[in-house]
Amino acid sequence: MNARTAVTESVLDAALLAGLVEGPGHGAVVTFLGLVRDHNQGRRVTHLVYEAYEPLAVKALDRIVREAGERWPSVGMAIHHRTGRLAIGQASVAIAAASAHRADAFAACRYAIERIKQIVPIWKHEFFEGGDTWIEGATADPDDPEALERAVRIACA
Amino acid sequence: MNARTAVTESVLDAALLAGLVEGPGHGAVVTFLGLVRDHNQGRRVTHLVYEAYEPLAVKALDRIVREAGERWPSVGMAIHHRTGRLAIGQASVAIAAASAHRADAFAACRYAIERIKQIVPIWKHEFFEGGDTWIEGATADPDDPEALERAVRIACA
Amino acid sequence: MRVTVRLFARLRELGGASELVRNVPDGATVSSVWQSLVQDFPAFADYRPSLSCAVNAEYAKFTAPVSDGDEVAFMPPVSGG
Amino acid sequence: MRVTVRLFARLRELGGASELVRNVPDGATVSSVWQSLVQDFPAFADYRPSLSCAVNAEYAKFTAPVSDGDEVAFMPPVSGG
Repeated sequence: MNARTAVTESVLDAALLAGLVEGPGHGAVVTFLGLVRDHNQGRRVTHLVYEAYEPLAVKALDRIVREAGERWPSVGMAIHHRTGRLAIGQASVAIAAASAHRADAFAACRYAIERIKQIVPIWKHEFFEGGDTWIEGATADPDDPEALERAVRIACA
Repeated sequence: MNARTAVTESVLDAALLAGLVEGPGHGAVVTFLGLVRDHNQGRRVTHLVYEAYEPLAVKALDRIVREAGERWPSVGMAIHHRTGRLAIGQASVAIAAASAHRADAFAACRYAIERIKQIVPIWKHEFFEGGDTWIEGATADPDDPEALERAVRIACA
Repeated sequence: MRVTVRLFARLRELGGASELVRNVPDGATVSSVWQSLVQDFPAFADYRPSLSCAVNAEYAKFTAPVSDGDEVAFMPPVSGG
Repeated sequence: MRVTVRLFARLRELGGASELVRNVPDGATVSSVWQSLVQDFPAFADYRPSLSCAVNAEYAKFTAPVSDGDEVAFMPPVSGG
């Protein structure tokens, strides 16, 4: 799986993503892994199941990579998101951002995870002791300027 | 090499560091890799050689991990720094920071790299086309409150 | 004309299917497709304010027209990451 | 008494050695060890404002006393990362 963006049922590999984006002019690579936590809002989580609208999710990841490249031109970025059943401690999303200088790599990586939560059509079904619930986060609207500005503000803070 | 902090001549492995710090309560792991760039201040770099005062360097890395743990109590952190000759694209430093929520993992990881550049007794000998030079950055003083505050400000911005 | 409706997450569970084929009149929009679904699945109604939609795997507005053979997706708030 | 002096990076190159054994008088401090080095290696003098020092692999102040057998390290500005 050597595409820079992917939605996959396979185990994620941040080092593989870093290898896809590193170049000889890069001095920094920042990776982010989102992990399944054993608790959420006071509930004891047993596992998660992620569902995606896969073709649109890949396009949304591509869009985030493109947005990051426009804002931080030296940045190379890759994002893989996992679907299916995930146990505690497993990674649901992996991001790698490489750039000449570390500030841009940190900012672009942070930007990506904020945008993923805003616009990528993926849903988290949480199973906990005593029940289960669909997590509903953000109404996806890739053209919402306020959401984009919020992601930029968090990334560049 | 399963210590959370190390100064080593071996190839660095960010995934190994992430594995050392991840726990079931962690929802995020951020890793940073510093890479050898092919250019610096207009010079075409051919390779670097890193030298360390190893016992003090390990203690300084331990101190950074401790400082991060005090500021972000949920954060688990590991840092390995490489020494010896490094080719373009190789990693000189690897940091992993895991925490319940992503904001802390990003902040702690960024804090660590800023502090490394301030207080860890390691030196970079740059070899470029036409010569070589020792890079001299910061006067190391772990108790300098202004340096620490600068690292916190960059990390928490 | 016929469109394929895609449903996700809790909307899929409320609708009892991830995919439905619906007959819609000429001139239908995403909005009118949704309204016809709400008639069959009253529980859907609550989702309108937080809903996103796509036509042929591209985000679309509710005012977008749909054509014969289109895939129309309705998406509750996302929670990836 | 005798102390081992450790030098690093450009200071090591200027000094021609990574380690030197020096005889110092009783009551010597890190600062007086440094001053005795500068007498032998005048090029060291420029480093004083940007220098860090350590005694037995712990950061120390220049006013710190040194004891027989101590390892005293002098460090130019660091550049790890």
